[in-house]
Amino acid sequence: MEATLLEMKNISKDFFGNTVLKDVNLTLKKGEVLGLVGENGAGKSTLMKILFGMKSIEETGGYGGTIEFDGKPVAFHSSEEALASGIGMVHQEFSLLPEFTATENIVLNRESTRYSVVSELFGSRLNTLDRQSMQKKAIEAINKLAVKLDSEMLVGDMPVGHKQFTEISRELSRDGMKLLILDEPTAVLTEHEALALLSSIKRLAASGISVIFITHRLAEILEVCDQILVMRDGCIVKQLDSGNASVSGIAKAMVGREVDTSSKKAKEVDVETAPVEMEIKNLWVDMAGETVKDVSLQVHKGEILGIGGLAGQGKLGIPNGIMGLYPAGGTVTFRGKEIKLNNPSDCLASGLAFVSEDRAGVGLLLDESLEWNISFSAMQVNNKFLKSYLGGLVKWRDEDAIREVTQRYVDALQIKCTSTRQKARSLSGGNQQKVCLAKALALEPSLLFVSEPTRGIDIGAKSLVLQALRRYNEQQGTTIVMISSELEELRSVCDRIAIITDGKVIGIRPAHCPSEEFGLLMVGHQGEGK
Amino acid sequence: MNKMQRFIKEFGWPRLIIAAFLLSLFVIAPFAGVNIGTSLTDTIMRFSMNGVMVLAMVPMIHSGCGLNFGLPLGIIAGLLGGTLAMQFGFTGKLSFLMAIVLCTPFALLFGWAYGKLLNRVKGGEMMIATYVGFASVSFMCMMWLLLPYSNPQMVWGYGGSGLRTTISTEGYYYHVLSDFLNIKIGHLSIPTGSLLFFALLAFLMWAFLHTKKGTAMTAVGSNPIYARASGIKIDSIRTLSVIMSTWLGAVGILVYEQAFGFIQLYNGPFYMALPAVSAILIGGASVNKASITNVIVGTFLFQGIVTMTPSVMNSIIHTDMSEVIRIIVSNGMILYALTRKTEETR
Amino acid sequence: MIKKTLSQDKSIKEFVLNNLVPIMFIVICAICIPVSGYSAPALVQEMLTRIARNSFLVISLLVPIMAGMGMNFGMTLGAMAGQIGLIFITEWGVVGIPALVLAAIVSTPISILLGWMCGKILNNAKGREMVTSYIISFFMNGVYQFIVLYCMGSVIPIKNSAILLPRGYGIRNSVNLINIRRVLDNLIPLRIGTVNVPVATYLVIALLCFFIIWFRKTKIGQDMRAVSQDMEVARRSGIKVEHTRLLSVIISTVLAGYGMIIYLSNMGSMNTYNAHSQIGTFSIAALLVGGASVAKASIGNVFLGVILFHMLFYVSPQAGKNLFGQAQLGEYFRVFVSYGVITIALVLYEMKKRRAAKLGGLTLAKAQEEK
Amino acid sequence: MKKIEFSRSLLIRIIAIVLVIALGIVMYFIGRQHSILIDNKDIVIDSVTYPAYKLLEVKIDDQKAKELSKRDRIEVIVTAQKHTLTVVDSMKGTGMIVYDLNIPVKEDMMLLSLPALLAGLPIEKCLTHYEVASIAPPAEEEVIVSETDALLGDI
Repeated sequence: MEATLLEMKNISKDFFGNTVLKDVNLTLKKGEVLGLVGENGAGKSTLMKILFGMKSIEETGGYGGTIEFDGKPVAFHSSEEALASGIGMVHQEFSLLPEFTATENIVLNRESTRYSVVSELFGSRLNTLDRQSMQKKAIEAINKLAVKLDSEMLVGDMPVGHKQFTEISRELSRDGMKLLILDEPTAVLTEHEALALLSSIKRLAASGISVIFITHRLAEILEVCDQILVMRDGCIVKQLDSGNASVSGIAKAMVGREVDTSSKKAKEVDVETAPVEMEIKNLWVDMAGETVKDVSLQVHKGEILGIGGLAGQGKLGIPNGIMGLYPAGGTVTFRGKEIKLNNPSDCLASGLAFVSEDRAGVGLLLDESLEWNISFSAMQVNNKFLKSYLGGLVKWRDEDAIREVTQRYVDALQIKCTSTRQKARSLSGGNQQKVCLAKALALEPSLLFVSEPTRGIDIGAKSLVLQALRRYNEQQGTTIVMISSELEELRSVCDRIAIITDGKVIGIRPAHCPSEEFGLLMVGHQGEGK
Repeated sequence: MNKMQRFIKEFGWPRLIIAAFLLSLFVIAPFAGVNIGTSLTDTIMRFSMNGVMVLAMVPMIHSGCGLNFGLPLGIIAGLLGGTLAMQFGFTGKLSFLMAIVLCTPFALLFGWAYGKLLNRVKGGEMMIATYVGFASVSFMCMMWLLLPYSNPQMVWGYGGSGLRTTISTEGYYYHVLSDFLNIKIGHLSIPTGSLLFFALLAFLMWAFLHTKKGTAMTAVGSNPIYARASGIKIDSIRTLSVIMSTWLGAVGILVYEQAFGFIQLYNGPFYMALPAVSAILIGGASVNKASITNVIVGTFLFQGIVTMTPSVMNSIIHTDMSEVIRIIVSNGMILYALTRKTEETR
Repeated sequence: MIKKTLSQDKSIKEFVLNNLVPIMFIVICAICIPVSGYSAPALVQEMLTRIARNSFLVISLLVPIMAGMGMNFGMTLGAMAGQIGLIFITEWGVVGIPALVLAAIVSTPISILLGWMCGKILNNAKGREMVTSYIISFFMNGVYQFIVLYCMGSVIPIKNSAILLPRGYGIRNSVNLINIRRVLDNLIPLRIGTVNVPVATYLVIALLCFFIIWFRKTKIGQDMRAVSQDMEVARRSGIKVEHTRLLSVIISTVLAGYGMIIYLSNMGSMNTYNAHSQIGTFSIAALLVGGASVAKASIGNVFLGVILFHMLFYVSPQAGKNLFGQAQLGEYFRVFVSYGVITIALVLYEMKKRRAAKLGGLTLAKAQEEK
Repeated sequence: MKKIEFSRSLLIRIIAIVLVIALGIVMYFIGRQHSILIDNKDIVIDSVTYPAYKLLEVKIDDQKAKELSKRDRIEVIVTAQKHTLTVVDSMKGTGMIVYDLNIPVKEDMMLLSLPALLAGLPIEKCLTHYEVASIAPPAEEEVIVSETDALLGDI
């Protein structure tokens, strides 16, 4: 039996009262590959951040439990400490310099240097680089990974896969690397590259390096891992050996919990037969981290359509692309009329509205009053809240009308504020979200996109926002397209749910379908439907 | 106490120091034998001269184009209008009106092109604006030599071609605003006409900011992505703001000239943007927020310092350090605004 | 075959676009030189002198560009420090090469202090380093005036009546640097035909070039390149980003100080209150004319730039005189060209940045079309 | 171990700074310029009169030799402090007399009296501090600090 390398015991973590990890236990032997799966927000990355000693953990009050690494109890206060004791982590976003070669990136800030006399006077940074030895170091690391990688190629000219290999090689080039954490390393790779990576992981494990492997591609997990941990809501819900695991079993464990959908009234009209309100064909959107590749979708009149999927798969790109916030292409028809893409004013004028997931960046004028925030779009698009003088030549802001409409939404959505003149910046997240919603509703749209409406807000505000959405859908007949990472939230509000994987629609199911079916879709298994 | 601290934080230390400095100058002045009345007259006169140029900063700040270091471009349009009005032989009050009329097409054209350019270089506006200003002034230096002006009051006496470096506006629009309804009380003399003209433009600006377009402009400056998401065509709003700023710069220089009495060509406009920029910043504006109040307060404080320091300093320590103080105060203020952490987010 | 010419066309177009500024300059020079009517030896002599005079200053700009901070408009600060050094050696009555060395030694701590200040401020203004350093140079100009015009002679002991204003404090508008005039240029005399070659100055410049080449190869040079590409990645890998940026500004300021000393010793007199303020603009313009961009500059750019820019600088007044009968016109023209070049270079740089951002959408659209 | 290294680099830095300052001081000494006024006039020192010579030829270091008639005064500019002075009495043809001159570093201008020197007085008595009588104060100069003027003119 191999020796235990890492043992995490009773790890718990809360962000100011919001528990994200409770009582997590984990053991990893030398040369073992551990697969870590779970929905977004299940606590995987927090767990890894704790292990890797990221600053954000300490800044938010540390964690509970103990970690034992390589036989010694450890508590890392910085990632440097973690690196020093032999833990390397490859993050999802590349941390590479495009104008450096692979070698330069691999040995970044650990360059071999040649002694130069001036360094006695001005410090060791004036030693010259020893390119040969740098290259030797880099090639050694690349060889450990056993992939084809040109050590002298500029990273900027590399295909994505090679960038990923460079990143991993960098971790491997550190002395005494014992544990490698890979956070979704295959997400950006082609199938061929992913295969190469998997075999490298196996080789690494064989050479005695342990690997923690986070991914959404369950088949990969089965292929390469010795042990699989499934996380949900901050707990480990299932621990499996790769021998007795199946994709569907893992998927079920991932989404697991059943919600009470009894409170949801059945719709009087059957949305599936209702006329098509919006038709999306071959949409692509260039939104960093949420690229939409090819989406075709129909939205029926009066329904609430949910769009779900794991983070980074492209679900957020859809509304952002249609509403013209990111470069997009394809065709979108709304009520039989084609909508000009990359042109927000045309979308708004046609009766679309959008509540963005990025409240501070897109949704709000943080330094202006609530009145401005709520009335602005409607004023600009629908010419509301304006007084006309000189035969329409001068369109004067009607402060009274603005105050009145703001007050109305403040009451309707229960926005907690001292006055309608309060600056949006000083509101809490939940109230800011309501302001965003009020802004969209003030446009009186026929179709409303709502993106991540409950992200980062407390439970009370959450249910208020969701209720409001349903109310407007039922009372005013507003068609709503809601994008959310939380499947259960979608299931509780929506009529149908489309799941986006890899920038494409992988399947659409009625909301009452069992959750594991959605879970399977999310991890890319199309199943029997469609 | 807490309230006090917050007030200071919002107001900013540099501004507080400048205001306190000016206040102390006014307090010391009588003891130093400086006549408050004359100083105040001077300050008000300079305020009325420079107010419009400071006002020209407002639209571009509102639309998020930053501080208009390219004001010299507007000034050039104004100079063209001013010289053309004289060339065409308009005299007296009419010449001022015609100067404004004649400078307008230039201001619109320059502003439009300048706005288009700034739209292509978002994020780097201020540096490029500076150099657009410089390049245009140096280009006009050549033009002043070459353009076929012939009014003998304007061209060099010998040779008969090329404009003089300074041209007197005597007989044309000299003091047309300053002397209009001028009020004299003892040492105090108030150039009512200039003040009224500034007030009119300031009111129009205030009114514009209350219209639909003006609201859109403020939103573009406050959060361009929000504005875009609300269907605003950001680029055209920005261009509009640049045109407005350029036109105000053109009118501003005409107001300045009629009070000053001379047109300064060639190198004259090179650094005219800096006093205007620092004045509005002293008045409480930041790189993306400005109001009419900021303009009035800032111009008054800035011009107050410029007029008071030489006289007071001279009579106390017999050394005229006013130029040094002006440079340090005005550029220090700009530096402070550029390095404020809160504005780094964009 | 057709395909080949197409790609050739494209590469030519790209070449022209990437080297727009130098090409423009070559064209302007080609027009102006014959018009000016200068003889070839005169031109060569003038160019040799001007390269010797200005290259050091221009090279001092390279280090902050390496660290991704753009054009260091704050090099004026170094020039001020150099001038203060020269004021002191004149006051002390030191002459010749020792005087140059002494001025450099005096300027160094002042440059370091000013550079440190400038760097600290620029670290607070990331993303708008250029406009900030530009304003810093104005601000420090005020401080410089305060020190030189009011403190020297009153607080700082200066007694030499040749440089002091008659009122007893403050330095005169113009300081005669006869004591160091051309001492470096004439240290190793070489005369080819009618042309004098300032060999020693060129040796010093060559030394600086070697320093820059060597510096690029050091660890800190590598760190600067890393910081220039992505501050966050550099920070994550443990590089002290702020400190590295600070050092780049300090090095640039110190070098600018030395450059100013060489420059003024060649000129032979110093315009106390104005000499430094023009130097930043003209050095930056020269570098840009050589084909450098805000993000990338090499030693080759420096020399090509100095030659082209100063060629124009030298011939344009005469060309203006011969063409329009007004030398003044040529003077204005070269000022216009300096500013125009900086404007164009800045605009091209910003537009390039934006074009790079648009690339992602194009590839996606292409992927759809191919399907 | 680490601490020792630290103090080592600190030591090296201090030495470097000291060396640079020392270099500065050396530069000051060897670059310091002095004017020597060489006199061939009657001079009274300690109430003894030393009469001027008819014609003298003087030479400092390797500079060009100069002739001084009676009541002549020439100015010689030298750098650094140690110099050799060669005097030839052209009328008597006594041959060369060589003196070592040592000028205090602080002195801008010194007066050397040849009659006294040739009479054998110690050099300290012959070489004296000299101050230029302040000429009429020059016209007050206006300092013009103009940011724009700098733009024109040559670089």
